[in-house]
Amino acid sequence: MFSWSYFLQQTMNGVILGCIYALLALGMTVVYGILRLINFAHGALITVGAFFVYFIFFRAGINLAASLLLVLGFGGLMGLLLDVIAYRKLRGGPEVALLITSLGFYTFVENFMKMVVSPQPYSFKTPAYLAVMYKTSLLTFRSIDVFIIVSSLLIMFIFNLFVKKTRMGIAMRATAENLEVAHLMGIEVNRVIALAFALGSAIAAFTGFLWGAKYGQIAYDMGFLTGVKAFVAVVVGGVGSIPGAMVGGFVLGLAEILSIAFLPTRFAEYRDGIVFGILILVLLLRPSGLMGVKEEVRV
Amino acid sequence: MLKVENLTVKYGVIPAVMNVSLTVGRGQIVAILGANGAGKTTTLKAIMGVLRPASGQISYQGEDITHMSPSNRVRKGIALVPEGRGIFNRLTVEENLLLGAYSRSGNDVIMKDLKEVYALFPRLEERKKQIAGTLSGGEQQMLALGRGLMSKPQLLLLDEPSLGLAPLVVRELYATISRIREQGVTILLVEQSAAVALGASDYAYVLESGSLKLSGKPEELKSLEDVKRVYLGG
Amino acid sequence: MATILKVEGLWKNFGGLTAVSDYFLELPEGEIYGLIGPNGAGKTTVFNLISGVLKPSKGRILFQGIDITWFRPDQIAALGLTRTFQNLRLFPSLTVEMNLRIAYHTHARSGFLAALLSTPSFFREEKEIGQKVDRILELFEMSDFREEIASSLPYGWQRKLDIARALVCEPQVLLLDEPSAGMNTKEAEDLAVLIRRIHEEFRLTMMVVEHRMPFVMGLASRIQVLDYGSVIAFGTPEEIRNNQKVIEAYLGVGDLIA
Amino acid sequence: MKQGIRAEWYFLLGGLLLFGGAFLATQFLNRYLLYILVLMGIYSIATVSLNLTNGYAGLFSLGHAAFMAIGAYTSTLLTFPLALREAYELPMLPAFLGGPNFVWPFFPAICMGGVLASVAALLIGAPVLRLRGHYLSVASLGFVVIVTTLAKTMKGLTRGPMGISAIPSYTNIYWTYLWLLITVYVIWRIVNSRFGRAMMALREDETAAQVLGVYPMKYKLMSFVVGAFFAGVAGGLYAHFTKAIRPFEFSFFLTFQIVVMLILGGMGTTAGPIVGAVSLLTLRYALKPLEEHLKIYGLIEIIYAVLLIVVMLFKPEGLVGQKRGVKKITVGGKSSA
Amino acid sequence: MKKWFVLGFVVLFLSVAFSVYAQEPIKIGVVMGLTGPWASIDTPATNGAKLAAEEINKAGGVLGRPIELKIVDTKADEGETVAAVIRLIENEKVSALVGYCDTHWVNIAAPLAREYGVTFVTPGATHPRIPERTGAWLACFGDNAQAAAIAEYAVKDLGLKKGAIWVDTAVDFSVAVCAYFADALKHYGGEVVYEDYFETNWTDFSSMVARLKEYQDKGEVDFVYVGAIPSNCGLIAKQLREGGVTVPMFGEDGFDTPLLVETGGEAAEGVVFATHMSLEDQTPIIQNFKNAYQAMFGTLPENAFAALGYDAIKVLAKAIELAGSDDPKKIPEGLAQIKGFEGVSGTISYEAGSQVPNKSVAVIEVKGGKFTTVKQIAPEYMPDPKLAK
Repeated sequence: MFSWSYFLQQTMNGVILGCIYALLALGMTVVYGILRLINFAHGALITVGAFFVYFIFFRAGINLAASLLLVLGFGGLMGLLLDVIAYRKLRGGPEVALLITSLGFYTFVENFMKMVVSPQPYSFKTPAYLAVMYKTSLLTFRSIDVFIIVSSLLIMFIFNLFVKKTRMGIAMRATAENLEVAHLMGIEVNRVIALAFALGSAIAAFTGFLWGAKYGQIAYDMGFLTGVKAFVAVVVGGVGSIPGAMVGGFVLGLAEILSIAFLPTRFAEYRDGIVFGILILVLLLRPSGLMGVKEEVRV
Repeated sequence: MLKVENLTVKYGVIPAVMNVSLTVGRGQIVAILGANGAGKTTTLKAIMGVLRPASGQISYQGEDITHMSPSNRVRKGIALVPEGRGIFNRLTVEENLLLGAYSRSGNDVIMKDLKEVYALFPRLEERKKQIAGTLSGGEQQMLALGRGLMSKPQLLLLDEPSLGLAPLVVRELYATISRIREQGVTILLVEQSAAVALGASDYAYVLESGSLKLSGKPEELKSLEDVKRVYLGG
Repeated sequence: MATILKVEGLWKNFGGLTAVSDYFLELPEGEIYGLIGPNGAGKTTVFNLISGVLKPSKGRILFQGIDITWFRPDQIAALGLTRTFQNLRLFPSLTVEMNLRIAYHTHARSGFLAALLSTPSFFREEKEIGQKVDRILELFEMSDFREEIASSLPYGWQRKLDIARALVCEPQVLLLDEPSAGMNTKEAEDLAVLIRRIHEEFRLTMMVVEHRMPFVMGLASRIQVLDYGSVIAFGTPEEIRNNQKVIEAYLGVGDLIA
Repeated sequence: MKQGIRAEWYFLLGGLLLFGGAFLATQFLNRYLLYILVLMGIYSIATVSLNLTNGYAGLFSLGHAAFMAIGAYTSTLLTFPLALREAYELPMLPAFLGGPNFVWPFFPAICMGGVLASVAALLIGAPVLRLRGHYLSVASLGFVVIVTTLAKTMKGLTRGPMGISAIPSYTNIYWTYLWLLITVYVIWRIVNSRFGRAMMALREDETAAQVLGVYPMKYKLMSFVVGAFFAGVAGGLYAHFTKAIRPFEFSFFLTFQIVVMLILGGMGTTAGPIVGAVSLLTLRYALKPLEEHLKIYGLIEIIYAVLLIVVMLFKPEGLVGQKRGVKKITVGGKSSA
Repeated sequence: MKKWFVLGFVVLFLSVAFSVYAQEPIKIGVVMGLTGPWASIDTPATNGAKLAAEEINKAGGVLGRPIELKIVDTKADEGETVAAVIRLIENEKVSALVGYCDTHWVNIAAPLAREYGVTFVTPGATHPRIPERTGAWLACFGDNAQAAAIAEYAVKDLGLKKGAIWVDTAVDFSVAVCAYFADALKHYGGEVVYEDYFETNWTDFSSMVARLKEYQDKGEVDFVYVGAIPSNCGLIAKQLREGGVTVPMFGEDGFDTPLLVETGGEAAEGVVFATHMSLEDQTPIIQNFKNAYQAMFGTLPENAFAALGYDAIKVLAKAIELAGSDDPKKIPEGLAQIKGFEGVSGTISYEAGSQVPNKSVAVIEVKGGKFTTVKQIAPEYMPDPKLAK
């Protein structure tokens, strides 16, 4: 009933959406692993990143490669600021305060963007060499699609390498597992946490660019639902687990696209319902997530 | 090397350690003995700077370190092998070891030290890619020791190294501890198992309910009668 | 005397680690038993298993002849067995009185509607609970602390509150996990007196985990010694004090190194 | 602690005063101010009921919007005028609910909305309440999305995403504050009985509560179900107030708004939730003219967010909350005094 | 004596001068979603309204009194909408309300206004059942008209018969216009191949695009009709073309937004949609409007909704004049008398009993990034308003 090309095309669509979720989940899972914080402000970084590229690349005319480097740096700086301004002071307070603060940050950024940029969506032109169309008998795609997949995999690869091989990366994982002992080892825990925020935020800001370039329109409120879904990906994959975040991202992306593709059209309305249905199912059947380590309950 | 004077540490309002003074000379193995809850671990944590003393002074190599941060103490050459080992279960053996050297720089030196640790604990080298959580209790203790050594400490603090280990493993462990001392590392260890610790140490302090009860050379304490009284009442 | 609590062949494994192996117990009604052993010997795990907080890998626990091995902690509490905790588990942000009132839970009978409508029977029951709480507060000389927030109490009082709370529960068997931890010698001695008094007044059966030897030896009629998860000695305090195995477990084997 | 009969009389007196106040309000205030008062009442009901689950029982649920949706749709379907049912393609009531020529009066319809919300809470609670901490929060948030999705897709009952308008406007200041009074009373009674004590015990220390005989699931469910009932009531009142409902209204944002009100006011306190709801709504409507005057749309939310962050930074226990012993993440030598 | 004369003159002068301004202004409430998904049509409509009010006041006001607009942003929020309507009527004592370019919000606001007996005029909400359900007056055509116009154009002018329909299920307006379109298409002998559904908050349409492409490659579909609101139409156009869909794309007045070309870019080329009027028309009334708008807001009118907002105020002013009073009860009488009113968005007449004006539909095609009128259609077939929910 469905042709091969249809199946392939839809799978590719799912993978691309999955890449975006996975990139966001990466930053969220590291922060959650250390601080137990569902960082809603992470979603805001997508918006901020997208508009940042919009202004420096499209308006100020800085070249793309430089723009992308700048957006990474800018995102990282934002993450760092968030941590230093508020989160650091709240560490040690009630967890709820941290959560609500991150929600407050999200609300602030969204409305600030609304005020400064405009409540209207902005169109985001894909740079010409990323908009080249390729049509084959099996697949129709653009260079941006390839760019998203390649850059996402590259970022994930580098991130993994960082976390596995570098001193800081190992320290980050150690801090996530046992903050007190990490401190004993002479690890400056605050610095590690700040770095986790900075890295995650840099990736989120970059994802904002990918989002804009792929879909062509950015808006002040684009980050919220995406951010929440990214956290769902984190939970589905298993909190604190980096491979889990990626797997969770791809599972969600594919589930969203393929459910629309292969269910009768009227099921399109179930799109978000399916995402959260998967979440609840995973939580009930495998509370530690697909790739997660079982959390010990101490008595 | 290390001098603790009138140390008092409180958890909230509860004093866990009261007016404890002790000294550790360079190159010595010094033991702190005592039953459960005597305040041994608290004393070590205060020396490491993880707990802040309510009063008292800690000096190390003649320098007052009472208010120094743990990471700076690590840099100064103090390392703590925590009770229950504090292994990062999800990291590999080698990653755990490298974290011990976190506050040091110079890749070559660190790699050299890594080789030395492997020489000391050949079993760890065999398992360097293994996830630390899957090691046996004895191996984990080795790893914790090795990790402590990776910071190139001059003073190594060991918290109940023999806890939960079979007697044979304990013997092996203490042999290693002696070898570490031979390499010029000063050791302050906390043990409940008095005989074991006395057999290996140059000097011992006995704590009871947060205060110092006895101290002396192992020979002097060896009769164990006083120690026994502290432990089992009498 | 009838055995009120009986444990047979109890095992508990955590992953590859055996925390408790072949533990047994026959606790006669009205007695106080002590449970001692070096750090990490598995004493708290035994309490966790008996009180239902953990489930055993193998074995059987009988309370008043009922097999409670697979009961939930609240079911076990309802049958009349409760415990205190080594690391103090008060309800920290509630008042002393609230801490105690909560503990009456298993005996309260009034229904949801009665509570909503504040019926006379509900009112009467609340009053009863109040009286019960008063009595316990008096016994523990804590009446002045009634309105204090639990976590703001001095530590020694928090310890006492923990025991008081367990008593409001009106258990037949009470497990005390290191009741004197963190107290100074004087406080501990007072506590021992108090526990003895409770023991007589409420005709309680008790089991005490302790590291403070004089405390437990003065209190318990029989003592079990645990090492590496199994019972290595059992007897009167005097027997235990001179048992070579116990001395070795605590002090180590003399010739191991030297 | 006030206990028993005397406190009840105070309650009655307070109620009478409240109704006297409501009467005066209808006499002397214009409809816009009345509107704001009613809205404060509805949000207070929602916040007070969330307080039972999140504040007293310590379950950080984010599912409140879902229960409000269930209450809103249920009561709307029961009270929707017969004459308009066909125009809006909504079904007549089946025989067991009164038959095709019957429309429910307001009060029972609202109750029914609450009851169905409770039933939903019972069904979803059994599995979800097993989860701990943030997992519970995220799963209950998922429940909100699923209820919204169902409201979108069960078009025969809900008209789908288009929502239902022309709902009769039964909600007025009297109904609202009567329900607020009932809510506060019931939750106050629960909190001061063994049921509430058990919930608080679970919040403070689940294991300790358990060895004292409290069966966690029962009391967690109870707090969830009672909370859901009044959330359903709040939803029903809301529907008969704005007179139009859509699935999207009952989404993340509503849940977060109520949670923010609760936390800002102070969880686990009697006055906190009402203070939170009233102060945030006051802020919103007081700033509205300023926002319009300056033509900076979004200004309210920005002030709102800044306020939230400032309160969390300097008084994380909320405006009327008291500091509690909470588990802390300690960084660097802080655990010792 | 002279002193008194001068003083008397001054008093006289002042009283004359103030007679215009000292008069109580006629207050008109404007409720709009200036933030949120409808902002890109509601904002121009609000601006249009402001311009109309300014022009009226410069020309001496209505009945010798100035018009004062009370504008409230209701943020696409139901509670805010109700609050705003109550506040405007109760506190501000407005004589009439103007608001929204989307049906859902009118459905909430207008019945409330009706309770107070205050007239509600919507510039751009096009559901033809609005008067029946809410008592509001439309300044624009009904959805059945614009849907029929496109169906007629597709089948008769272009010979395209097999259509796919994309419905935004989250918006009443889209559901309605798509239902009318399906009916009209069948009437003209076309065929609805399949319907696909999405929601306003989607950004990723790739799976729907792939499905349409599959149909297209099998030759089963000639065109697609998309019922998108402004924030989505450019996005959909772009993703359709980039996903390899080449069949013609049709839309409704939600496409009449700069976002279509801005976001759609080249993909928007050739998109055909129905709207109220074309700003490209060279008629003096449109050109004057454009100039005045630019002078006031520094930018050309963004879309037809600017003209509709402008017309709504002008029609209302005219009605107040005809009624001879700003008494809210009298305004409907004035509105009912409006015949052949020359608005920027076309000629407005309320036929006997109808509150939906009979206006022609502009069919617009995007050519070279510009909106170009291809045809003005007065549809010969009108789908029954009752067809839509």
